[in-house]
Amino acid sequence: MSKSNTILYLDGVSVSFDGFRAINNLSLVLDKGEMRAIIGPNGAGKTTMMDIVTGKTRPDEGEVFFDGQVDLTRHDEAEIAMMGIGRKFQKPTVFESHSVEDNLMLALKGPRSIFPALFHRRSAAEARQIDDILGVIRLGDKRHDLAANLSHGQKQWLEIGMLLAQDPKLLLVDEPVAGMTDAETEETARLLKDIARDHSVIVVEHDMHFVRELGVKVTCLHEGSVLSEGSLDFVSADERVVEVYLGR
Amino acid sequence: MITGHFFAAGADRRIAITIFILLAAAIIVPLLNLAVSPTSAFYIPSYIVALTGKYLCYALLALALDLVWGYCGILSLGHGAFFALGGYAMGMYLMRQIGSRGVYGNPILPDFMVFLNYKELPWFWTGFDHFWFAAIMVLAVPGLLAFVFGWFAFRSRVTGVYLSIITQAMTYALLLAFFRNDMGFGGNNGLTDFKDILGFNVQADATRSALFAASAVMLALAVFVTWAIVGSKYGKLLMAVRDAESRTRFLGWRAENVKLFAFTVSAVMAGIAGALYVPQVGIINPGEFEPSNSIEVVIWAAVGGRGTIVGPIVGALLVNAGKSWFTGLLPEFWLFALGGLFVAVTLFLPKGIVGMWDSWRGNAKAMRAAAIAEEAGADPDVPPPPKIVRSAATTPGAWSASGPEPQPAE
Amino acid sequence: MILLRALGLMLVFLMASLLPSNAAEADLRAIIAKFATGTGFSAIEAVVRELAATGDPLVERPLAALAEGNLYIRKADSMVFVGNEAGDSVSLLDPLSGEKTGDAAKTDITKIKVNNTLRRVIRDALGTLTLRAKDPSVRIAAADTMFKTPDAANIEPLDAAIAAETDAKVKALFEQARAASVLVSDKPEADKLAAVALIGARGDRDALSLLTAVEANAQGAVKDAATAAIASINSSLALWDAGQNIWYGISLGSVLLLAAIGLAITFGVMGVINMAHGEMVMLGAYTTFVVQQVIRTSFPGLFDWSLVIALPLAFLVAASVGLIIERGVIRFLYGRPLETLLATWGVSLVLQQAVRSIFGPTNQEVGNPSWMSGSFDVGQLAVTWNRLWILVFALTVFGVLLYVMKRTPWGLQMRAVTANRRMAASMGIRTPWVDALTFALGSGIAGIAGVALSQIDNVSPNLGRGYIIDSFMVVVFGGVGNLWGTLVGAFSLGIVNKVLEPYAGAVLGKIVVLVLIILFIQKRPRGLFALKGRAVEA
Amino acid sequence: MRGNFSTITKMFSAGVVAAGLSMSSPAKAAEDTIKVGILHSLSGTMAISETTLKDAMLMLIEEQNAKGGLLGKKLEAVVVDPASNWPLFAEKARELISKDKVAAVFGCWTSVSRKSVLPVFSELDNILFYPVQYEGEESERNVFYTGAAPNQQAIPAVDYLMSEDGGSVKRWVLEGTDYVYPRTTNKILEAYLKAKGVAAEDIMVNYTPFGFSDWQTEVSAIKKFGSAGKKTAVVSTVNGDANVPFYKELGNQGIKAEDIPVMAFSVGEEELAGLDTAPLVGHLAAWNYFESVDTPENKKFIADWHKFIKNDKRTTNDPMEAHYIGFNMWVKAVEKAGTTDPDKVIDAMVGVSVPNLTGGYSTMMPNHHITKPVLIGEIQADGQFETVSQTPGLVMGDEWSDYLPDSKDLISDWRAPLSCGNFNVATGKCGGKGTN
Repeated sequence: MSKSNTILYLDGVSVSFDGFRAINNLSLVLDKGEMRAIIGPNGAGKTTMMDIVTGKTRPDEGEVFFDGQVDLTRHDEAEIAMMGIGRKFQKPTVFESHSVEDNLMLALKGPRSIFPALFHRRSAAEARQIDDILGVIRLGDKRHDLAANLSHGQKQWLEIGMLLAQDPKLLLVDEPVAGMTDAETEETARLLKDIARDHSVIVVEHDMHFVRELGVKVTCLHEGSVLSEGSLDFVSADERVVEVYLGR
Repeated sequence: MITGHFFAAGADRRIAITIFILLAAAIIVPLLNLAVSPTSAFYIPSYIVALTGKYLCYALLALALDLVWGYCGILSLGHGAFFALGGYAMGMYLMRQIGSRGVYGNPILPDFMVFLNYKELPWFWTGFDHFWFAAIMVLAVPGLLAFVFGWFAFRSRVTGVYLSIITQAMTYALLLAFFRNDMGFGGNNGLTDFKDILGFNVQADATRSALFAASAVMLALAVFVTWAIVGSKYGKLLMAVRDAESRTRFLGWRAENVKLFAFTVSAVMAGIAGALYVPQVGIINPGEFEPSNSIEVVIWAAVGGRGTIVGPIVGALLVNAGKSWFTGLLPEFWLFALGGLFVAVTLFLPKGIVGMWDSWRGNAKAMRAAAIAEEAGADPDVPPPPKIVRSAATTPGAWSASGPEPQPAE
Repeated sequence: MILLRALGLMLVFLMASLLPSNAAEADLRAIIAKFATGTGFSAIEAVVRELAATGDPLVERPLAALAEGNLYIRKADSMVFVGNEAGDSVSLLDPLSGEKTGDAAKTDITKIKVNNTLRRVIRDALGTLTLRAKDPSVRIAAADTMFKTPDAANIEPLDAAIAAETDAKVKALFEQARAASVLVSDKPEADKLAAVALIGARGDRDALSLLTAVEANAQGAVKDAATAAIASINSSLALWDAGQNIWYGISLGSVLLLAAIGLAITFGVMGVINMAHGEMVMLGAYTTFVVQQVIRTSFPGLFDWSLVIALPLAFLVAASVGLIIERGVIRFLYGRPLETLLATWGVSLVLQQAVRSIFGPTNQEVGNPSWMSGSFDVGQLAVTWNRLWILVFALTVFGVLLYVMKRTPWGLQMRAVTANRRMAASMGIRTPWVDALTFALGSGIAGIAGVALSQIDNVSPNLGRGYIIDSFMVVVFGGVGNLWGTLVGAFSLGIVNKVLEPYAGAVLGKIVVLVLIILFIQKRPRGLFALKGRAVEA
Repeated sequence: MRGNFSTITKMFSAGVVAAGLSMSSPAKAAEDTIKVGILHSLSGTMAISETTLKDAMLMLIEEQNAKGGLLGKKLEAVVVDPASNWPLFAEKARELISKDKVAAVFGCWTSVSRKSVLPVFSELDNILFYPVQYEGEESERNVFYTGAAPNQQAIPAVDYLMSEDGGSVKRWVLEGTDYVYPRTTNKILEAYLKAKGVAAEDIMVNYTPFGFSDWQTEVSAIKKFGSAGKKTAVVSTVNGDANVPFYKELGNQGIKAEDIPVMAFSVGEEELAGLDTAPLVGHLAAWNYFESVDTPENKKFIADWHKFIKNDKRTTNDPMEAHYIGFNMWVKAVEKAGTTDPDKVIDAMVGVSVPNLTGGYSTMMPNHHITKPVLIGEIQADGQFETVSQTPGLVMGDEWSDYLPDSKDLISDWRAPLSCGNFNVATGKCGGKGTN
């Protein structure tokens, strides 16, 4: 397998915590511009995989490459984020004591050192970008509200909005529709498909309807390694997947 | 959004008023002390000037702590160390100014070195005969210590209570070190018996008034600087780090640098506070490194209201005034009163005095704003809200229970 | 112990009084009477020497009484008596027979003053007299005294004693004492060389002290032999010193463990930054004081049991205060850990001042029961009983606590509540009660730590302040929420501290330890025994 | 009380800098009483020692009032709590003098607290009576030192140990808490011992921090040092709190007074009250007063004390006697001057002589130190000291030690023509060594 055309390349990755193998010889390849859905029961290693990609957890062994050449195991979270990997957490994590607008401002692509931040004035271009994103995530009327006062779904959207502001090459989206209504879920699916047009995306999700709506290649993880990979129909027809999901 | 504007305007107005009061005090109090006859009702006795001058230094220290604690969630239990280091730098200058007026009349060596048989001035005392050098050291020593300490601690991602405890270990280690007479800082007695500052007698009423004014101006400046920092994008980032550190990292910010900057600035502020404090109280000794002193600073900030600029100042002034009052009025029982106050504040005023005032006012304002909005109908500026059904309605204010708290222990 | 000895003595004297009156007794009385006429320590010393020179075992009573400051002169008739203080009056006993002859008010009699020099003279004199005592421990003490104060005149009585001695251990000590005396005598060189060898084999500090003196005064082969023996003792002592330091470290570690273990519950398990922890320790110490006070006044016989009695009481006192604090203050602050710091700091101020108001600001006397006093030797290592008991005690408390946490339903509930409060509540655990009881348990353990610490430290309102910082260091160093971490943390900090101390001094040693903690936390930001894993961090 | 409230108002208003709005007129000092300030810590680490002195002062003032007061007025004690916080000492001293207008202040214990208040007393020209033994090297116009200077405690103590009675000690451990009093005392003692022919290797100096509680290593080092074949003694300047664990460790490690006696300068009856003294019998202390001293004055003092404090178990100690002497001297000087004006009283103080509790008279010398007898006592099983040696006459406090190179030429005389605390007899100038 050649790394050159991939946006993300994991090979033989393993990590264990106090003897528990959370990721076991995991290999996964994501092509540039691809959107991939990852499913798997609780404890399959989905979030840990994201931790490894974003530099939060160091793998015990294995290779992790971004954009074909960057070895992600040598970088920390901030560096990886600056290279262009954005991440949305499972539990929506926004800056609750800031307004929606400020949340986006902090996420906007730009210099990340202290002194520019200290003397920063908002430019017209930045204001426009923020307006755009607010439109996309439909929080225009909440722009001055504290993020803490948003509903759960709105927080999810705000976090996605922050990802967009970051303008990454690869988005890792962890359970974006947890706690959303059906209408919100649909909306989110549309949004993600939009995003996927010019970004690479990995979506981790339990909700099969949502995954079906995305209509992309699916990878099923189990006990830290890939159990099955293919279209959703293919994967859900896989006996082992059924077994894992339904239990013996 | 209206409330947001109101808040902003309210907060800015409050800062302006605070700065104005401080600057006014810097002029009026010395005037009332020096120019008004002691029999006048408006006369402010010198000891009140000295006392309030001291409180202002404490207020500056509390404000410094609040910058890291209230705005960045770093609970430093070692801020007294920076304060004391600034104080020692100033004290060393004042010691050198004594010149040959010490009891032994030695032109170079301070008294304590004479009777401990020092032959020459230790190397780290060189330069302290110049005010400019001492002034640089007042900023540099605490700043450098904070920078080095923070550099390691924040890079290693020491957070929460672990950070609190190692800051405590830091000040405790310094306490023990400065207690050692071999260190050349006067041991337990510290530095005392000062005569002049910049050529003026430290005990003269005019000097004391000038020091008071300097403290007030410096505090006003610190209020302004803190306000500017907190209001900038960096300030927002600071609070973002407080609320969700890992989120900032995944956005590409270096949370350790964010903290490091605030920590260093805060330490420098604390150092300035210490430098102003020393000539006013006339002594600096290792007792200022006591971990319990640093804990008290935390309490001032908490009583006044952390995460606000005015809060720590109010807290420092009130608690210290209360302490002065109780120790004179109820010498045997004041600890009951003080202890009781801390318990009561945490139980009944969890956000401190200023924080409580804000919530109360905020509620009132919000209610009024809601009423106005209802009357005016929909706001024309804003596009109609998307038809999103809230799945899980959050109760208003429910978040504040778990709140943007720095969470120490797991 | 003393009682036994006194009983034994009484028996001896009863028998003695049955025998026909010793003709020498009158002479002895005449000498004793001189105590009343002589002034100054030198005069009294002369009398003591004269008494000792008689070699009569009867003089043991007045001399022992004199050494303990119990020999009195009645002002009225200048008669000398052994006195037993009982309140304001003193019961007077005959110095030789020990029979009670009457009482006297304190003002009617004068105590014969003694000083250290005199005490030493008496001790030496008694040494020779007690070589044949029935009690082997008295003979050992005699041998010890004579070893430390060698005198050529001792050789003869020692020879006799060695010949009569049956106990091998005592005999060996007698021989060493004799050897010590040989070295200061004018015996031939061969004898002295043998003596040096004998003393060198003893190998302890006393031997070293003696040989150093010999080395300074002797010539020729004896001097060389002494030098060699000193070198060999020194090298073996150096090893023992290292061992000694480790032991001191373990002992300090046990104190730290005791101080910190309650905090490991209230802070480590519950997350309450409990600044009042030190005051719980103090309450335990004061409980011990009160218990001892009651025992002293009402049940003096129970004194050796005072600590055992104090333990449950201290636990109860501290636990109930802890319970009150939890119910009254802390339960409103869960989820706001830093605010617990402020509130408990306030509580600690109040408790300190309360104790100060009730008991006064001064130190209170807490005595060591006899089984916690003194020391014993392991090789050249002096192990003090109180330190050993505290170590045993600390480990026991740790073991019991571990058992409670890991093996009892209560411990299970406790861990469940701290792991996930909401889940625990929905499983039917009454979380408020578990919280309250957990806090009470932590406080109670701090209380019993106070019982132990009262044995080695001041019992004053400031007692707690001295331990609070160290306790936090230990818990954090070990890893918050991990009991084993606290154990390992306490012992490693203790040992590092004590190993450094002889080289760096007490202050620098402690500074180095603090700096090491700071550096260590950089390396392991969650302490020694941090749980690794997918940290649920938001 | 009323004065206090108006100050509070003032303090608060000044605190929030609403100056001039709610200022009440300066507190009116009640003219019919003479106020006496008591500046002793009632909380914090030093409360353990200082609270007793506060009570002793209250007793003395009460007794004086029972005798009809002073200059026809009643005395009124003003008690404040500086809380063992040194800058707070200065603040409280200022408050006592400026606000309460006290005529004199009795207070301080630690050297640092005294150093902290010194500038306040000289600035506001008031009087401080300092009752604790201290390191010397100081003589201030506004301070009267009623405790012992090093030559009134340390030197006689060492002399005693060197004497035959004291055991002809040849080897010395100087064990102290690391602060200025032990440091200076040990410097003086080292110089003194060397002058007496003690070799440097026979002196061991060691310092421990305040409140030190784990003495295992230090005690075993003493034991080791003492096993060199020479008679060894420990001279202890270990401070307050650390003493109890120190003595407990000594007792447990079996160091007997007959073998290695410990001579302490900071251990009095008060410290021993927290200890089982049976294992410590024979260890020594040097003071200018012991509770066990058998004089009628002392008997009365103890009886009064027990009555006042309502507790027969409470001990008396040396600093209490110092306050007793100081207070009586002040009363006498005020009567002599006919006013409480500090300036006049300071001048009247020199030469005042009052009975002390050990059966003699103590006199205030021109250097503001007093004459005292020096007593060496041995610890008894009942927690008291038994005097084993006493200086034949009174010893005059020597503020500038003769054994420190930089202070041996200095003298102090606050009487009119000289009026100097650090007169250099070598250069004939006031002001220390001068610029040389």
